[in-house]
Amino acid sequence: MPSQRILSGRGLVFLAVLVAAAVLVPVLSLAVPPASPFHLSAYAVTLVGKYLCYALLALALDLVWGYCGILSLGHGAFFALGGYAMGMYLMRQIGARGTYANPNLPDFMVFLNWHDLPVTWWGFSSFTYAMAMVLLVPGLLALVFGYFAFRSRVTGVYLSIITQALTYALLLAFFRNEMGFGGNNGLTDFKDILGFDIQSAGTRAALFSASCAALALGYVVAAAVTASKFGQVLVAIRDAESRTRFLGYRVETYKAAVFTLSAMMAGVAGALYVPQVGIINPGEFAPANSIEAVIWVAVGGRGTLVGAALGAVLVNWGKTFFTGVFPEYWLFLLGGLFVGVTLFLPQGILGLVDRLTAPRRPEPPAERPVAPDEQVLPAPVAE
Amino acid sequence: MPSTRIVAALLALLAGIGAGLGAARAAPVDDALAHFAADKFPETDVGIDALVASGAPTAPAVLGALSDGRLFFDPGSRKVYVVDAAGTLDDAATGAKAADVTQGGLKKVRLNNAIRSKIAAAVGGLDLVSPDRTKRLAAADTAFAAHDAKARGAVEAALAKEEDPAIKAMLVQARAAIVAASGTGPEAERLDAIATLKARGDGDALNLVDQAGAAPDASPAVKAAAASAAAAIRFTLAVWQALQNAWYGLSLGSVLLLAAIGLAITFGVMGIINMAHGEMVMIGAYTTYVVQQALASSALGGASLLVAVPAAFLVAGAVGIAIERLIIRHLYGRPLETLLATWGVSLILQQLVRTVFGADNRPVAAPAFMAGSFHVGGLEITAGRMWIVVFTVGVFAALQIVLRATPFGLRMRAVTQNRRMASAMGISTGRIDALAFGLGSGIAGIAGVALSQIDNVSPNLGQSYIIDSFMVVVFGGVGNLWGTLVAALSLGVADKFLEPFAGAVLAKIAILVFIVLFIQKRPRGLFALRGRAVEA
Amino acid sequence: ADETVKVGVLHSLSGTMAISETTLKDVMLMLIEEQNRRGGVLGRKLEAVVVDPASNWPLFAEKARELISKDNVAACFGCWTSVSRKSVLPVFKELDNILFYPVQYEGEECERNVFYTGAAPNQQAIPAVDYLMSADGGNVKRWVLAGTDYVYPRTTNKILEAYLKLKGVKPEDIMINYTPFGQSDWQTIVSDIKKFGSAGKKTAVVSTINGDANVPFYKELGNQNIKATDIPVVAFSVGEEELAGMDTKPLVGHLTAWNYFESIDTPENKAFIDKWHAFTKNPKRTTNDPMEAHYIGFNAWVKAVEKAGTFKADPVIDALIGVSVPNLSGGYATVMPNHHITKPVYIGEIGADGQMNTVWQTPGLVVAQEWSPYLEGSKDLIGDWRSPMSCGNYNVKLGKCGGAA
Amino acid sequence: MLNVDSIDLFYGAAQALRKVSLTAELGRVTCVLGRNGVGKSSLLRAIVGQQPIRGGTVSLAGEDVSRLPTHARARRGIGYVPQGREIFPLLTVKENLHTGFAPVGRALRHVPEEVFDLFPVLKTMMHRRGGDLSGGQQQQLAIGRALVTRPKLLVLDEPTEGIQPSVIKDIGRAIDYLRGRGDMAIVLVEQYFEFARDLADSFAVMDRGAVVLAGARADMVEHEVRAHLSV
Amino acid sequence: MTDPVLTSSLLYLDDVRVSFDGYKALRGLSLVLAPNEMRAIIGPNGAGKTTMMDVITGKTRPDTGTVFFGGSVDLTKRDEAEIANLGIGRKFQKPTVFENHSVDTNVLLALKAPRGAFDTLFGRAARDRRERIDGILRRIRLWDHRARRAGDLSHGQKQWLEIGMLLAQDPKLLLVDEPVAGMTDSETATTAELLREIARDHAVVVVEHDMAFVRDLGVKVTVLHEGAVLAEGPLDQVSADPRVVEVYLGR
Ligand SMILES: Nc1ncnc2c1ncn2[C@@H]1O[C@H](COP(=O)(O)OP(=O)(O)OP(=O)(O)O)[C@@H](O)[C@H]1O
Ligand SMILES: Nc1ncnc2c1ncn2[C@@H]1O[C@H](COP(=O)(O)OP(=O)(O)OP(=O)(O)O)[C@@H](O)[C@H]1O
Ligand SMILES: NC(N)=O
Ligand SMILES: [Mg+2]
Ligand SMILES: [Mg+2]
Repeated sequence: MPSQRILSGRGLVFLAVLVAAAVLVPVLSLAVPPASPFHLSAYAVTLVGKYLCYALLALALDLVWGYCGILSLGHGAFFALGGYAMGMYLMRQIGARGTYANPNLPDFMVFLNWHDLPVTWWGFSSFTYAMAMVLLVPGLLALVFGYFAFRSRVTGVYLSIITQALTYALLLAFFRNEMGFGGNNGLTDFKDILGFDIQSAGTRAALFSASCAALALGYVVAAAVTASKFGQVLVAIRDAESRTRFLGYRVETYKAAVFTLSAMMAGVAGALYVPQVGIINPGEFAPANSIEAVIWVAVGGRGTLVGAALGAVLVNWGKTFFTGVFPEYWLFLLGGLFVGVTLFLPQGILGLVDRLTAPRRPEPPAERPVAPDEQVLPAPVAE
Repeated sequence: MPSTRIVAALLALLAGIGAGLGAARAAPVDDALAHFAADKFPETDVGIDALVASGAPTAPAVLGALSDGRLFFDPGSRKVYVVDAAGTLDDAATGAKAADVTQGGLKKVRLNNAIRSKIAAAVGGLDLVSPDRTKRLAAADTAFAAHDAKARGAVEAALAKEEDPAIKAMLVQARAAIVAASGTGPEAERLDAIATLKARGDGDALNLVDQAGAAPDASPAVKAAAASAAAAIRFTLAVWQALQNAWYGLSLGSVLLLAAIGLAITFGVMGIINMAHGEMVMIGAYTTYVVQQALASSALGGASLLVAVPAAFLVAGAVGIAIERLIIRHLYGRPLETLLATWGVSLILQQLVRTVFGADNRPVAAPAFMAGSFHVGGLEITAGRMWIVVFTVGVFAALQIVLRATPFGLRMRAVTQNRRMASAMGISTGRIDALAFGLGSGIAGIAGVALSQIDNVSPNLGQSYIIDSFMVVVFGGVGNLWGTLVAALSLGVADKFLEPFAGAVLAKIAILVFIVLFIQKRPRGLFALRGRAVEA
Repeated sequence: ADETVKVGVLHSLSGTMAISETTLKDVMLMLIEEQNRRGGVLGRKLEAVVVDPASNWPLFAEKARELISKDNVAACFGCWTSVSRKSVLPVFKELDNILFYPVQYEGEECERNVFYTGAAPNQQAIPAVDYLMSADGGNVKRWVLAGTDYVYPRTTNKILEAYLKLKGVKPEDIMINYTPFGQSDWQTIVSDIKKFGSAGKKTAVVSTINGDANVPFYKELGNQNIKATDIPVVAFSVGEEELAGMDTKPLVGHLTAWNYFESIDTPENKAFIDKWHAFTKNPKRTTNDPMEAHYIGFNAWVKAVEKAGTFKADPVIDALIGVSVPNLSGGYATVMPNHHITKPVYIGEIGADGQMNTVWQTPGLVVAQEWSPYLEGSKDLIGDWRSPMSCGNYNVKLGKCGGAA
Repeated sequence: MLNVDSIDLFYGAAQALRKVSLTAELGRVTCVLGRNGVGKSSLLRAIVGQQPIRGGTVSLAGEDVSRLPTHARARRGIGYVPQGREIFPLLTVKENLHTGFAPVGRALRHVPEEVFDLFPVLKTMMHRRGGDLSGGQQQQLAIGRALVTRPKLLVLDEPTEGIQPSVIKDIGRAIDYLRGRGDMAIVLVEQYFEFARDLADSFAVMDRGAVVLAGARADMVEHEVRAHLSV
Repeated sequence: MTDPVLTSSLLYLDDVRVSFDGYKALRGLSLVLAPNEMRAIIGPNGAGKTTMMDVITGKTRPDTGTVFFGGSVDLTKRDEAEIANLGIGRKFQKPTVFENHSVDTNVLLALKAPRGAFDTLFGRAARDRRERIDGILRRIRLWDHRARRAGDLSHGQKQWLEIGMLLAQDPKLLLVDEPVAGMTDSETATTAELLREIARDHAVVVVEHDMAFVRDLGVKVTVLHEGAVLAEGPLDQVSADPRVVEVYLGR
């Protein structure tokens, strides 16, 4: 019923795991000697840190898709924009230590014979400014894009496809060297962040903990939003948008608000991702990346938040594992995993967990009713 | 083809028209041929001149062989041989069979583009008086393109003899081109040339008119005539250019349509977010490859593409049916999960093809009827593209008939609109679903046949069309086949009108932005179904 | 017996780049197998660790890290696109390992941990232009620089543009065009080229069009009847492998510039091709330039390891400079202090059989200019990793090394 | 014709039907009554095969059809007018009617005249999309569509819902006519007591998933039945 | 706005015309409703009753015609949410509820309260809210079903839930489309009583085909036919009208 508890038992477990990881991982990687079996290598720390960023992206996506039925096939764009904002800060940190030793310009501008720093780059030497951009750029784009689209009542696949068009257009734009963001190569070869060597084990551990914290915070925010009456209106919109309007709710405001919030979360995820993987380039805008993010959510369990995060970590871990161990056959395994999850775990992994932990609960109906937003073909609805 | 050309050249030689070629008949052919055996381009170049000058009866044959890469030499003896079409060796000097020599010890006389051009010019001069009409026409065309002052005599000689009006006109143009390009000669002749070129009205003519106008000693009258002719030609060209862009747009649009049309069924009508659609296209393309390989040596080799169409339909359709029965079937009522499952299927199919055929591209040859291009006025239309447009129209029409005029089409639409009720009406939903998905996949496979003609046949083929396909179906309005048609064509045309001044990348970005904005205006696509029936 | 020594193979086996990179993985497996048959290196067997970075750039960095820190490889052979190299670069520097990069690239880089066995622009692009400007090449006066829209074509074209202008080509005689990755509709562009080429001056196309887009590009050239004698196209990214996937009839006479052709008639090459056919059990598998680059890189590495007497990265990096190994065209490739190698340059014509026939070659070996003298930002830089300089970007004007922290 | 024998039906863990039995004979109308949510529609869904049953059997003309899929039952002669009409929204009225051709032989693939006699409004709307029709028009279309399949058993779920009084009378006359033809068994779920009473040959009253009162028309005592229908 | 009829009316429709792809659903419909008036609307299937409600609630824009609410608000210029916030609530002909929400959340979402995103995100639950919801749930006899998914309700139960949502909304004007379809006779009587009670301080427009129910309401009846008013007056008067008998009631 209304005003449920914000954090379920599952949510608390999830937060506890994150807090524990945020504390334990730095200890295991910094204080435990490398020889010890409990030592965590920089490789492992960074890898898991990356998964956590993906998990935050998945969480952001689940917020709009799972609860409000907005299937964004362009969420990677917000992630990438956040990443670029962070990347630009990191580039400016290099200063005169670049290949061409130019104190004013990043290397790629020097070798393309540029002379002045483009306006878009101004201010990025400041960490505060850059962090503000991490939130503002994706947030503003989502707000403008979302406000117009939702006001025009673009829904369902139409919305999905224009979000895809958005990220695709950004992909092509960022490929262009003229854009001034490093073209296809993007931004890379970072040196330090806030004065700390970006490659040192300490910085890595700190970035890891920051990712844990961001994910935890993102989760608490998302859980609070979904537990509020606002969240229930979102679900109402998801299931019967026009009915919600007839009750007097301004659907476009709700959608734009949650879309913007979600985009900002994705931006933060991207910003944390970049220093850990060491590169940001237009490939992050690829539509396939955004589709994959949707898939993480579906694998974990749509509309569960925790499941989305879990799905992101699991699928990516699977990818890492399979590409290393079965480089020639990993696509069979990953593809098979996706097919298997849909066929055998219709509510995602978390659905399975639910079924196993609460065996006496009534079985879910064989055919879940289709929410109107999912209806690809518009369904006939009341007069 | 080469052999007829040689015959023609020979006839010309024997008739003694080769502008002084006959006189030098006694010159030692062997000397000329020796240059070919030096295995150096400058020597080869000299050899060609010497051979033409020698007037040897075997010269055309040798030159033909050289340009076709059939001229060999023995590095030891420095003797030169021609390999004829049947693969036997002839002594280049005498034309006699060289029975005692084998190809194994011989080296090919190497060619480059400069040499190819030279041979073409040498052989082309001979062709101007060939008895073969098409050959003369081609030679006149070449003479126009080359507008080489040295050829003026040959052109005029040919003009005097020529009776065919089309060729005559072409020769007149060639002479005009020579006059215009040379920038010399009496004023009347120049004005005449400008008028001829203005009537021709293409890009080459424009260049030549400009050259005539810019000649150092051009009189004011010539200058004025050239300027007005240039303006007139520019206008004509602009008109043709617009038409040309429209054609490019149409042909791009029909490729988009072909790629999207199967998706218009599996996604548009059935509501399955079919991420494996591109892979069905890919399977069609690989089927084309396999069919072509299998038929390569058989009598059907030339028609392999025609065989590939039904084959691709069946193969992709069968794969589609298998996917439907094994996976999709369990997902009706959960449309979003089809996204997840078909994405998985798409990964599996890509890797499967990569494992079976390898990661690299497979070659698919174009049949003769799809090669080359032809002109309609100032329009250049490439045969391959034209056939794809025709093919697309055919597929579209056939599909419309199936969907609108057969019980299957009606049942399919009923099933996808309300599965439970359709079943209660006695429609076997399982069968219809499988067939419908099979149909959509089969059509995607057919698209693959056409795409194998213009794109890579590689495991990634499908990936490059999937986004565009969804874009087209959605832009047109989901569930509306006509919408898909109009969307594909208009996106194609818009792209091709933007590309010339925005560049390919910006044009593509502009199109995407346009789609985003357009959907704001029409949130259910171009041809949105309206009314209570579709209200959500 | 000693433990094996691991060697990383970092090439995409899936995704868009698999088309090109899969072969390089195979050739590495062949070279390693062969080396093991000869008894390995320093008495130890080599073991290839193959991973799939799946044409995904951040995944390249992750996989590089995995190879180096988890699998403890002694060196890596990998990458194709420049962006993948840029992506792994910080990892190789941080973990101090060696990458052999086998593909022609845009230059403007000289890193201690990377050995560039592919061509720098002056080992491929510049000679190709020189050839076309020569009488043999047809005295080309007008130029179309067509490329895929990414950093390698853009930089290469920038260099070429500067070079052409230096040679007196007027700006209106240069047309530059970029297309997206995977461009498949070339109608407009090819017709523009045709128009550009009909201005009365001999015109050629310099193509830095990337992999996938080439097939439809050449098909369109053929369809619009652009013959090599009219407007020749010289390509830098089209090799035997790409041609194997095309119907080459309409392409005959168009040109490519590389440092190796499968058709080069030397005993070394013949032996290599035979081994390759035997290894892949496919008598039709082609060989190409990046494969030769790996062949050279691998042999150089083996030699340097033997010279250094250890597999440790630092001594091997130092030992690599100056190592000379045979290439497949009958000469030697020497690893220079700038971590690039010496290469002959060949211009070849595409034949109907999908092979290149050499029409021109540089008289001797060309040393790489990692920093282009034609670009303002880099014309004063040199790279030399020998001590005492030990620097990849020494500014001769300022007399100091850039970027050193 | 129809014999429902002691069936149980569940939605998940919730039982919607408990040992329900019902019979219907050719030329006779069987009426099912009951308050909201007692399981009337569930019973019909069990008969047509849209919802699987746990126990008991459904047999048609002596054949056990309990395990047959819906479309196979339709082919054996069940015509269904569901609650909520379930018109195919994007098909035209004509196409909606033609979906009824699936289970019949080629010779019968035309819309029987009586459909237009009963519901003349359909004739004027042949080319409009079914989903655009008004609620009552859709209801008429749903009945017409079921008749196209030439059913031996016609199952109607609240067919008068949302229909104007004159057409309710027409429907009543239509059911009477169909009964009179004697080649069809009719099961009618109805809330509207008078309507049911006027038509029923036999009846069953349901409450909480079970049949609590059943019998022939003569046994249909108004106040007893109404007692079960009131709240 | 000097027209006295307009200013004194709660709802004022004049010459409203609506057509769909050429099909004329409303052909010059005019209707005036006084504050706190209850009006029954009857008319043949397809007469345009539901379309009229669509026009009032902003779902359908009329081609021409005026629609005023409260004397001065032009409804044709407003969207659905604005109109709902003006105080116009609606029960749909085909029950439309939030299927994945529980029954009581459905009522909660309908409950009169600020609708802004900010309000719902940070707003505090009022103390009396729970009671209001419980009261409504009991009244529509879904108290026992309050925790169930609304999608699992039977057809009739959903009808009731919609009525409950309408009550929760507490609008100035209630538009009720076929409230008793699928109800038993006794439920129908209860509903009539409920509506009469509401009508004491609300305006109500009821569309029904159940004549017994309309009679129970005991209010003025408007008969629509082919998109326009055919007759108006007390039920006995209009049901005696031969045209009404001909097109609607039948013989
Ligand atoms: N799909 C479903 N999932 C779960 N429960 C359901 C479902 N459909 C119906 N029920 C429940 O089963 C019971 C019987 O429903 P049914 O639809 O058969 O009632 P009914 O007698 O037809 O009612 P009405 O007169 O309102 O149409 C009700 O309690 C209903 O809530
Ligand atoms: N969106 C639409 N598109 C096309 N036709 C429509 C649309 N909405 C309504 N109609 C048509 O307008 C007419 C009036 O429909 P409406 O639903 O208002 O009737 P009604 O009086 O409510 O009938 P009922 O009593 O059967 O519910 C009908 O013929 C209907 O088909
Ligand atoms: N370096 C290249 N070819 O991308
Ligand atoms: Mg019911
Ligand atoms: Mg109505």
